[in-house]
This record gives sequence, structure tokens and C-alpha cells, in this order.
Amino acid sequence: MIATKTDVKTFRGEVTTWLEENYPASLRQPISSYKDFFWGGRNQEDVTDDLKLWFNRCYEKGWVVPHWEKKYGGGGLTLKENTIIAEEMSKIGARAPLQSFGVSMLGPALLKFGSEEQKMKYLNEITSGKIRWVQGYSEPGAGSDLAGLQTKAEDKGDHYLVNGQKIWTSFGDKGDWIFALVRTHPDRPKHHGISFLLIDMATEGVSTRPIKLISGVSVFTETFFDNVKVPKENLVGTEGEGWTIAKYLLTHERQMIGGIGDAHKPTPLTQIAGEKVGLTNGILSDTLLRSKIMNFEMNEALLEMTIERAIDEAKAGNDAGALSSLFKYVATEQNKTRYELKMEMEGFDGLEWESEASKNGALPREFLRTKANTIEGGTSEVMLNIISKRILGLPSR
Amino acid sequence: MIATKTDVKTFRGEVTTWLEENYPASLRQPISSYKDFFWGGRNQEDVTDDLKLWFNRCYEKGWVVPHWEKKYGGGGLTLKENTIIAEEMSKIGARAPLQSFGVSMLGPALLKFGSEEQKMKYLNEITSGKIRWVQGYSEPGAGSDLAGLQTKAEDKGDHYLVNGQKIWTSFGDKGDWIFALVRTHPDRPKHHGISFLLIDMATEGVSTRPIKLISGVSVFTETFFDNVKVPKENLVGTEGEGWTIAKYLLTHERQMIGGIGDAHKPTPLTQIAGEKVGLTNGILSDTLLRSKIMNFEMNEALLEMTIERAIDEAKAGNDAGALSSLFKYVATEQNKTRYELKMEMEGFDGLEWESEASKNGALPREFLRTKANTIEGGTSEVMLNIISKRILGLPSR
Amino acid sequence: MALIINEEQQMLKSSVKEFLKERSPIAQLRHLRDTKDSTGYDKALWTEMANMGWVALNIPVAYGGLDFGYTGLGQVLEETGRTLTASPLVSTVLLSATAINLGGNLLQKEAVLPYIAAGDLIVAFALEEGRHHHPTNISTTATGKKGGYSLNGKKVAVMDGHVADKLIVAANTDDGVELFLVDTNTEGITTERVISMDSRNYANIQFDNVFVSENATLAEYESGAALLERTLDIGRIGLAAEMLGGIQETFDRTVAYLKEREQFGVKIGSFQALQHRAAHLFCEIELCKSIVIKALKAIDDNSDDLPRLASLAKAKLGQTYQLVSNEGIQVFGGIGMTDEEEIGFFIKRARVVQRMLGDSNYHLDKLARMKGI
Amino acid sequence: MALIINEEQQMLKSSVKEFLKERSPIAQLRHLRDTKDSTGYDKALWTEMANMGWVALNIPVAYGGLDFGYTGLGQVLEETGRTLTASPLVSTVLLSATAINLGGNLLQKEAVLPYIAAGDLIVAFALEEGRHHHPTNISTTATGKKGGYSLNGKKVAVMDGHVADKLIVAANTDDGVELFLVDTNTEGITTERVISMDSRNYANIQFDNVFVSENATLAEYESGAALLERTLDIGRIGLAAEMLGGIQETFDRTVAYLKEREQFGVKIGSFQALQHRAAHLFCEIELCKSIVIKALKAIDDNSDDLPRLASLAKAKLGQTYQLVSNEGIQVFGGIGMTDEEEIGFFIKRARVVQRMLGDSNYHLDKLARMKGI
Repeated sequence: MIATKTDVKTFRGEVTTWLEENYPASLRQPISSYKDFFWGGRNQEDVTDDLKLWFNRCYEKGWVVPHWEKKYGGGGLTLKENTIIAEEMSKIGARAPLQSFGVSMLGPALLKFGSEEQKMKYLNEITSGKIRWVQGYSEPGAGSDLAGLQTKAEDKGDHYLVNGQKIWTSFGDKGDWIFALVRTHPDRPKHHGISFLLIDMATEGVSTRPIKLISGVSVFTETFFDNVKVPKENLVGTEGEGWTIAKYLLTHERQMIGGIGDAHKPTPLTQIAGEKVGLTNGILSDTLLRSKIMNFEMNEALLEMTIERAIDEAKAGNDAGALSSLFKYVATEQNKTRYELKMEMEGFDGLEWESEASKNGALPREFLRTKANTIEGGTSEVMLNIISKRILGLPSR
Repeated sequence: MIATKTDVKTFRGEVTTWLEENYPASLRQPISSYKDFFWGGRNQEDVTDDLKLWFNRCYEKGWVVPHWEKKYGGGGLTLKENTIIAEEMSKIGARAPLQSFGVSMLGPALLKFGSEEQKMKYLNEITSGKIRWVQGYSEPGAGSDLAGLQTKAEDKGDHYLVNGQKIWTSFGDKGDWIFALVRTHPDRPKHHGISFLLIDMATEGVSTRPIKLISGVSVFTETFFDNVKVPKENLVGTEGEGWTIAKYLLTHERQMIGGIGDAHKPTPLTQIAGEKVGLTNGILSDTLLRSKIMNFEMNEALLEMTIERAIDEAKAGNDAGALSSLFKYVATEQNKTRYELKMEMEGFDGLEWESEASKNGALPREFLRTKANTIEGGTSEVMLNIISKRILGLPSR
Repeated sequence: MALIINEEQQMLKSSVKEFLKERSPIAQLRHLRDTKDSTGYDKALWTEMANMGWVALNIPVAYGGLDFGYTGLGQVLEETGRTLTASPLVSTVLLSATAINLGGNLLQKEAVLPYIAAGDLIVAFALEEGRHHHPTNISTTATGKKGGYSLNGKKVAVMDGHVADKLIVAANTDDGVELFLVDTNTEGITTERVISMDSRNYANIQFDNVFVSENATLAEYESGAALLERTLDIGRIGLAAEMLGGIQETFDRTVAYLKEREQFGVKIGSFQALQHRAAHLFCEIELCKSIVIKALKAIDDNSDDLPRLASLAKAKLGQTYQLVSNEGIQVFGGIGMTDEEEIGFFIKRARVVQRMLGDSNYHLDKLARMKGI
Repeated sequence: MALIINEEQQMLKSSVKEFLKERSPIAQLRHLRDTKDSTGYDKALWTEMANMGWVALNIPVAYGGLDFGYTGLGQVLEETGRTLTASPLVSTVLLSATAINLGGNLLQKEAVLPYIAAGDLIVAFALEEGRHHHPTNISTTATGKKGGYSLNGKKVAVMDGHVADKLIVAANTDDGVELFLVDTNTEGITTERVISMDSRNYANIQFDNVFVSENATLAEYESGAALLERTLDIGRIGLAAEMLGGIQETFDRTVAYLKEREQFGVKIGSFQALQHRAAHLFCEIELCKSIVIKALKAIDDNSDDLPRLASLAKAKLGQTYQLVSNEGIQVFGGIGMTDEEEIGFFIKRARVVQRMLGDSNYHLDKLARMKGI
């Protein structure tokens, strides 16, 4: 436990030293794909020895999830210590030891709503990299109306019988278990009939189909449930509590997507514009692009300060929770603009889709991917609804 | 009547010649205020002899409203001839002989919905400049919900007893008669209980109060009706037909505000920007302003072409009526932008409110006035509603 | 010059629409993409289009064309924009046939135009060299040599360059820029096919001491630079017509989805925030229609106002295609992000045509310079 | 440097808010305007503010000030922005006291700062000369003369220039720009009051062979140009704090009206299109709050990053005040266009502060140049 400034300094020093000694040299280079991470799980794809080494070193130290309790495979550290580790890792560009929806999504739900048995089993499986989790929320046709979900789980005594279909399950074909929202009580109002269920994807009746995106990439799948038997003890919380749990997690997700805690700052456009477009008499040759870039960079700087301010407000004990919809909305709209401007700067070069020079069309594919930023994890429209209703208190019709 | 190209040419020649001979030299200078027009009416303010002369010459020729029938004081000309006269007047910057809501607003209503007696009396009073009309539609608190109007007209046998209040009556303190929407049938659904009434403002119980605007100018008044007796024959159309008449007229008004038929094109901003802001290396020194100006001027050019296209569509017998909301919306939003940019170009000079150099703050006052463009005659929001419902057919909730 | 199309043009437009809907829906582009077709377009379709005369509308009757004008060609382009038909219409007919017709001599016209009109010859227009459109700054050189010129340089983003029989190459001579008509199989030409994000095909083309005879120059216009600019302006307007088709199709599909898709128990088209955005798009598109028809007619009228109209068209349509394709994806939501749903094809084409022949920034800048600011 | 205000600053802000709500509502500005008050501000109010120490927050204790810092002064400015209080706070305290404190010598400070702190002295900052803010291009000259300088030139848009006891004048010497402290009653100075659209007062001031002694120069900073830029950056940030108050007040009134006003039988705040616009404004305003507090703290930390932060603040707040005041009028509709309704006062102030010390275009351009583009 650290309490004083001196403690913080000492702890930070220890972290730095440990990282210096233990972060593998081969991993000190930019990440170019999701394959550059250690994901764990039963279907773990080939990873380099150094990725495994890095994961194992962290796991031994309890630093896969430093702030979880030791009995769950964590480090038993405080949030403050956790932040220091994250900050120091970020400084040297270190990858997270484990890339995991279990850590970011399921973990918080279990910690808040799970039984002690569930925590012991599932959290340990997460931190040890044994089980890779995927998320099963969305359904075809549901969109923003998440609570309208149709996948049903019938009570069959000792188990639920699950039938239905999920969509947008990230890496659904590579995961081991899925945490899913299912309808246990079709008779109740829609928000109250939903439960939160953990399902082993190796169970008979579970199948997946990859979804190809406009970027040409397939990281999502559809997941089908055809008479899948799920033991009753796999329910998290109580029956009908699923929506509460989901909402709790969505806030986490929005903060992640909104960029809080995103250590990797993109290169400012002002820094690359000159090279891509050229200068005339000392100013960017394309003055219309210059105008757009400056408006973008202004908002980018202000967004960063707003995150800083929100953290300071939170530290001071002021309620800054209302700002999470703001971050999601502003950060994702900004990111879309960033890529529009990158495309403008890159000109013809940014159109190449399969060439070597373009790294297989890296820019246009990333550009297309950003279009989902304002859809996933709550659309911009939903965010604006939330702000106008919950923060501004504007009336419903 | 003209039918062939040769006829057109001949007629145009006659118009040009007549205008050359009859348009007073003293009126060949820019208009700086509403006082530079002949408005007619019982309370006509002092006008120059030349303004009177110009009106009289036109009246004798039937050119106050050339396309109205002669028996109504018009010229009995075709719409085509009317257009030619308007075009030729515009070419030499000639003022309209009579500035009149009677011509633009009441006239069309009477021609379509009035009885022959009403047309004979009122149209002649308009064309001869005897009676100046004002409009009584809006009410305090009504806003876009025009049909929710409260001013009531009770049936008292031979007359209506009118009680209520109108707002935004232009020059209400200078007009003679008002055409007003009143509620004759409070029991009917709101759109069906409204009637269209002509009221002499000299009647006992009518009073007005000027409204001062943010621009510091007062051209509007509130008009109050306190037990005002209005003869039954002053009803236009039938009882309950008021909303139909009003909608018919609103379309006219929107087209006017939207800029159709507006002969006085504003100076392009590209033409004045250089002088106001200066050039550096051949391009506008303020490159961010340059970007805004070019986007504005692009849309301005395209709006003009769209008006041209709508006229051509109409001539070809295609339905272009749906476009009137578009013109209102785009033209008024554009005009607001125009004045924002003028303010940007003018810098400190554009802030002076009472100085001589600034012509008593002409620019900032005009700028402020433009903010009403997207409110009056149907707000931008109403226009967008109309487009989405009537043109795009999007569903109501 | 009324800003409407006449009956003949309307008839043409209708037949093209019907034909392409049948013969070249988006699925056709998807098929070309997924089968990694070596040409990147449907040759049989092209032949059919040629048989109906649609690739000869701007070619004089004397050279096997219909002399139907650019307003007519614009209708065809607009319809191909709706279906995203991959064809050499822009490269060969809109750009190259125009350049040859304006600047070629009798022999050149005879040697090329009838074959374009018949659908038998693909001619690509090799102009761009850097990342950005910059036609007044050509680095490719044409050095005088006995009986002709030697071409050296590199061209990029040459539409249909990998399947072209001939090229029109912009190169700098001692007397300024000239356009050269060159066979693609001439020695010294190296072509590299590039697949673009819209699943269409472009080429990067290298010229190493490529010898062309004196007769290869399109020399019958007032100057090479003027010929290039006129050709480009016509190309920009034609491209804007194609964009108009894509914009309208994207919008129509988006409005249809607004009416069909339900969320929270109601049609999403009943949400006022989306209604207002759709209504705003409607207005933008009406403005687009006006400039496209105005500019097309100005080509046929040989108007001096062409540079202004071409830049207005390309600037506005570029912005609007970007806006409408972004709004389209957002309205479609997650499903719009999938390759299975066709709306994504439009956002890809939108970004490519935005860059071709100068993007919106380029043209607003050009307009500003015309106005002296 | 946490981006929140501390308890003391919060207390200050609350008392200012309460006081101004009572003593200086918008009606007060209306009153000054309608009575054509010759000073344009409420002297009694100014004295009261001085008595409470609010005009001495950035003045060192040694000169009768509170040395409370700019973050504190920013809170006062923000609250005056909410009530549109007409006072010499910007001209005298924010700009002039800052310049003297940074660049004045002991004598100058003693001669001026205590009197400003007491509310007894108005000092105006005479900088602008043309239509646009351009502080690196000063035409007013200070020509060396025996024992001093002769000032010649014309200044415009000098806030409170018509009621100032002293002026700080930016003028060019042979060694570059310097700031001079000058009594307004010095021979050769002609002041013309200008009433601005925000019902505040500015002056155009003519300098004809105005003699000032050598001691009039604020010479204790690294250079006159640097002193001017530092003063301006602090002024820009303080002005941004005032704008933040105006922005929030406009927004609060707009949201309140959305909740209160009915149309078509429902509250207009229930229309989703308006809701989304309001929510968007909310986000913009949160961004504004962040830059204002960040920049205020940077003044107190004497940060090197001040030029960037000042330009970010002035650029963003200028844009946002424009947007929120436009949206405010549109939501209020016809009633918002009347002088009787107070919302109109904000749109007028918004346009004036936007121009003062550089508008959004100016500062985005400045930021671009800092970044080398």
C-alpha cells in the first residue's frame, strides 16, 4: 500500500526497474496487428516466445491485472499502483501482458455481481490466460435497441436451454467462453426479462460464422445457439438482473472506446501534413485542408484536456461520470474526422488497397474501420439522447 | 398579348423606352431605408415628390400590378409581360412603384378566395395606393404552431366580435387595414376552426404597440383587438377556410423570403474580401476565412442555379413546388452565413453601433436582422420537418 | 439553355437505368472483385453498351459516333454511378475521346475514335504523378529526338491503365506541356496494376526512353496546356455526373432503410434528429443536381464559364458524396459496416472519385484564385 | 496542476456570482445603454467590486493587491460574462495591470498598481490600429526626442478609452515595439468615444506629437514585443474566461426555454432534433471549460506553453460563443429577436469579444504557424 508522495516515487522506481529488466527487447516495436498481442485461451494462435515470456513474467508477479486480489490471480495492488504500472508501461511502449475482454469486460461484472465461486474460477482462468472470453450482447436487427434482444434461455430445472443468435462477437471463432445476455422472462417488460449467462463455446449447439467488414477484415463473428444446455450455476447475479449488469459494463466499454486510458496517442496531423501536402510560402499549400486540420487539432487538444479535467474532478470527489457519454461521442467523431483528413492528405496513395507500398491498404482499411466508432458501444445518436435526457434533463415526448 | 419571340422583343423595347422616359432621375440611387419607398395608405409618411410621381405614372399605366385585371386597377397583362417589366425595372435598379403587403400577400388570397365585390373594392384600393395592409397571423406564444392561434371572432349576427392579440404585424402602426386569422369555431379541430378576416384598423378597439428588435429597429408591432366589431362581409372565403388560405399565402411568402424574384443580388464576398482583409502572396491573408468564404460562395452559386432549374422545371410542366421549402431553408441559412462572414471581414469596423463612419451601425444591425430569417415565415426546423415528411415521406411517430 | 434534360436525353437515361439495373447491379462489381478478374471490368457488358451507342455519345458522326453531346453522356455516367458499374467509360470515352476529338488531327481521330465508338479500343489518360492532383506541374518529359520525342517519367493512378490499348500521356516539352497518343506496347513502358479501394483498377506506369513519333502529339488545339485543362474540366463535370448517381443511390437506400428499420418499437425514420439530417441531405443533393445539369449543358454550349462550373461541380459533389456516404453508413449502423450490405461500396467509391481530377479542396482553392483571393 | 479550482477560488466565484446577480443583472447594462450613460459603466458597482478586492486579484500584495492569481481573476471574469457586467475589468485589470506588473519598473508600479487595486484608476490598453487584430504590425511611432519620445498614430477599438485616466500605448521605436504608459490628458491626444454593438464603450484615439518622457516605457521585460505578446496571451485567456461565462449563461437560458416553451402541445425540448443540438452544445461547452481552466492555471504557473493555450482558448471560445448564441436565438424564435428578451444581449457581446485580441481565424492561423504549417 502506498500513501505518501515518497511511497509513490519509490513504487514508480521499482516498476521502472522491473520493466527495464523484464520487458523483452523484441517487443519494443510498434504493433501492426492484433496478432502482436498475447490473447491466451484454448485456441491461442502462434505467438512468439517473447510474448509468452512477457505474459508469464507478469503473471508470476500478479501484474496481468495488478489491482485484482491475489486469490484471483491479481497482484493485490491499489488502483493508484495499478495506474502507475500502466503509466510506466505506456512510457516505454510496452504491450499489455494479456489482451483480454475477460479483464476489461467480464472481470468488472463478476467482481460486482458474481458469487465468490464464480470469481475464484473465472477470474483465475482469465489472469492465467487459460480462457479467452468473447462478448455476446448484440443480435441481428437489434442495433441500438439492445434491450429488445430475442435469444431465449428456458428454465429446464438444472439447466437453461439457450436458442438464438448473437452478432458482433469479437473473435468469436477464437474465444473459449462467451458472456451473453439472454431472455429468461419473455413475459416481463423487456428490460426486466434479461439475464447474464456464461456459456462454454465448446458446448454442443454453439457455432460461429465470421463477418466480413467493409475494410475486408473479419474480426467479428455471428454466434448461433441451437438447443444449448447451460448449467444454472453459470448465471451471474440474479435472473432478470442482466440489463443492470450490461449497463454497468457498457459504461466501462464507452470509456475505453472514448479513449480514456488509451496510452497510444496518434501522431498530430500538423506533424505529417507538411510532408504529405507541402508548404508554399511557409504555410500548408492546401489552405482549405489547413483550416480543417487546425479545427480538428484544436478539438483534439481540448478533448485531451477534458479527460485530464475529468480525472482531476474524480480525484477531487466530484461526480464526473456524466462525462463518459461526452467522451464516447466526441472522441469517436474526432477519430472519424482524423481519418477523413488523413485520406485527404494521402491523396492517391491513400486509395491503394492491395499494394505493398500501401502495406496492403493499411490507411483506407483503418479509415473504413473508424466508421464503426460512432456505431459500436452506443451510437452517437444514443449518446446525444443520453446527454439530452440524463444530463440536460430535456423532456421526453 | 404576346406570343412570339418577336412580340417579346417588341414589348421589351417598349418597356425600356417608357422606363427611360418616366423613371425619375432622383430615384436612381441605392435604397438605404424602408422610407425610400412609396407605401401608400392613409398614414403615408412624407415622401418625395418624385416617389409620388413615379407611383402615379405607373398607376396610370396599370403597372403598379401589371398582371392584375384592369377592372382591379391592374394592367391586364400576362405573367410573361409582368416578368419582362420586372426584369427591365431591375436592370435599371428601379424601385417598385408601390411597396405593399396588399400586392404580395392579400392580393393573391383575394384573387383565389375572395368574392367579386371584395376583389373590386380591396384590389382597387391596393393598386391606387389608398389602403396600406398589414398581416395579422402570429400570436404571442404561438411561434411555429401558427394553427394554435387564440384570437377569437364570435358570431354576433351581422358582425363578428373580435378579441385577442397579434404579434409581428409589420408596420402595424402605419397600416390601415389588417388581414387576420381568427378563431371562429373553437369547438372544431384547430386547423378547421380558423377564418380569414379583413379588419379596418380605424375601428374602435384596435390598438398597436411597437416591438423593438435586437437590431434596435422597430418595424413590427403587436396589435390588440378589444371587442372589435367586424362586419360579416369582411370574411374572405368561408368560415373555417382560414387555414387553407393562410397556407396558400405562406407558400408565396416563403418563395419571397427564399429569394425567388429577388432581383437585387448581393455583392459576392469574394469581391470585397481582398479589400477588407488583404492578400498575402496573392491569396487572402486570412486563409481560414478564405475557406469559409469559398464554401459559402459555392453554395450561393448552386442555390442560384437551383432557382433557375426550378423555374425551368416549372416551365416544362414538372412539379417543382416541393422545392419551395428547400429555397426557404437554404437561402435563409446562407444569408445568415453571409452576414457572419461579413462581420468577420469587417473586424472592428463591423462592431460600431452609432458612429457616422459605420452609417449608424448598418452592418451589425443588418447582421442581427438576419437571425430572424430562419424564424419568420416558417422556421428552418419547420422547413426540415416539411421536407422529411412531405417530400421524403419519413414516418411520424 | 434550360436546366432540364430533353425528351431524348430522358429516354436515354431510362434505358440505361433499366439496362444497368439488370446487367450490372452492385453484385457485378462484387463478382469482379471476388474473382480477382484480371481486367477488372465486364468486357461483354462493355460491348453491349457500345452496341447501344452509349460509349459514342460524344464522338462525331464522322468518326462512328452519335454526336449526342455531353448532357447525354452525363446521363449514362449518372446511371453507372448508381450501379457502380466498373467500365472504361471515364478513362476512354469521357477523357480520352474528348482529348482526341478536341486536339487530334484527322489521322489521329480516324485511327482512334471509331474504335472507341465500337467498344473495341481502351484508351487511358495518364496524367497524375504525385500524391495529389497537380496538372500544372508535370514532371514527365518529352525530349525532342529525331522524328519524334523520348518520354521519361512515371504516372500514377491511371484509370484502366492496365487494360488500355493506348495511352494519352501528358508530358513537358521545351514549349510546355503536350498530350501524346502512345500505344501501350511501345518499348520502355512498364505497367503495374494497382487495385484501388473501390475495387476498380488503376495503374502506375513507368516511361523509360519511350520513343514516340512527331505525329503522336495532339496538336490541333490552341495549346497543349489549354487542351489539357479543357479535357480535365469536361472530365470533372462527367465525373461529377457519375458522383450524382452514386449520391442519389446512397441517399435513396438510406431513406428506404429509415422507413424500414425499427428500433425501440418504431421506425428509425420517425426520429426527428435523423429526419432533419435526411432533409438537409435532400437539400444538398438538389443543389448538386443543379450544378451538374448546368455544367453538362455548358460543355455542349462550349461555354467560357466551364472552368468555374467544373470546379464548382467537382467541389460540391465531392463534399456531398462524402457526407451522404458517411450518413448512410451511420444510419445503417452495424449492418452497414459489413461487406455483405452494399452501402459500403458507395463510401469506397466516394473517396476514390473525390480524389480523381482534383478534390474539393483543390477546386475551392482554384475557384478562390479565379476570384483573385 | 489539477484542472479544477480550489476551495478558495470556488468561494470567490460563488460570492461574485451572488453579488453580480443582485447588483448587476442584464437590466443594468440595458439601463446604462438606454440612459446613454456618459461613462458606460456603473462607477458605484466598480467601487464595490474594488472594496471586495476583486479588481486586485492579480496585483502583488506589495502594491495593494491580493496576489490571488489569474485563476481567481478568471472566476470573476467568468461571472461578469454571465451577467454581461460592463466594467473596466478587462482593460484595466486584466490587460493594463498585467502589463505594468510584468514590464513596469518600481516607480511605475507604485504610481499605478495601488490605484488600480483601489478602484480609483482606469487604464486602457491602446493597441489596435486597423480593422483586424495584428499586434506584430504596429504603425504608431515613438520617435526619440530629447528626454523622451514623440508618439504619432491612431488607435482604434480601445476598450474604456473614453473614461481612462491613463493609457498603455503600443508604438514602434527604432528598436522595435515598446509599451508606453501615458496620461490621457497629455497634449496631442484626441479621444473619440465609440458605442459598440454590445452597448459597451470603446474609443478611437489619435496621437499627434504626444510627448512622453523616457520613463514612460515599460522596459523591465525581456523586450517590448515579448511583453506585448505575454500581456496579450494573458488577456486572451482572461477574455476566454469571460466568454465561458457568457456561453454558459446563454446555454442555461436556452435549455431552460426548451423545457418551458410549448409548441404543438408539447415542450419544444422534447423534439429530438433540438435535443441533439443541445447535447452537442453541451459537449462543446465542456471542451471550453477544460481549455479555460488549463490556460488560467498556466498563467499562474508561468508556463512556456502559454501562447498555444491562449490561442486554443480564444479560438475555441470564439467559435462556441458564436454557435451557442446563434442556437439560443433560434430556439427562442421570434421572441428572441426582441430587445425585451435578454438573450439578444449575448449574441451582441459574443461578436464583440470574438473580435477582441484576435478572432478564431487569427488564432487557428497562429497555431498552424506554431506547428510549422
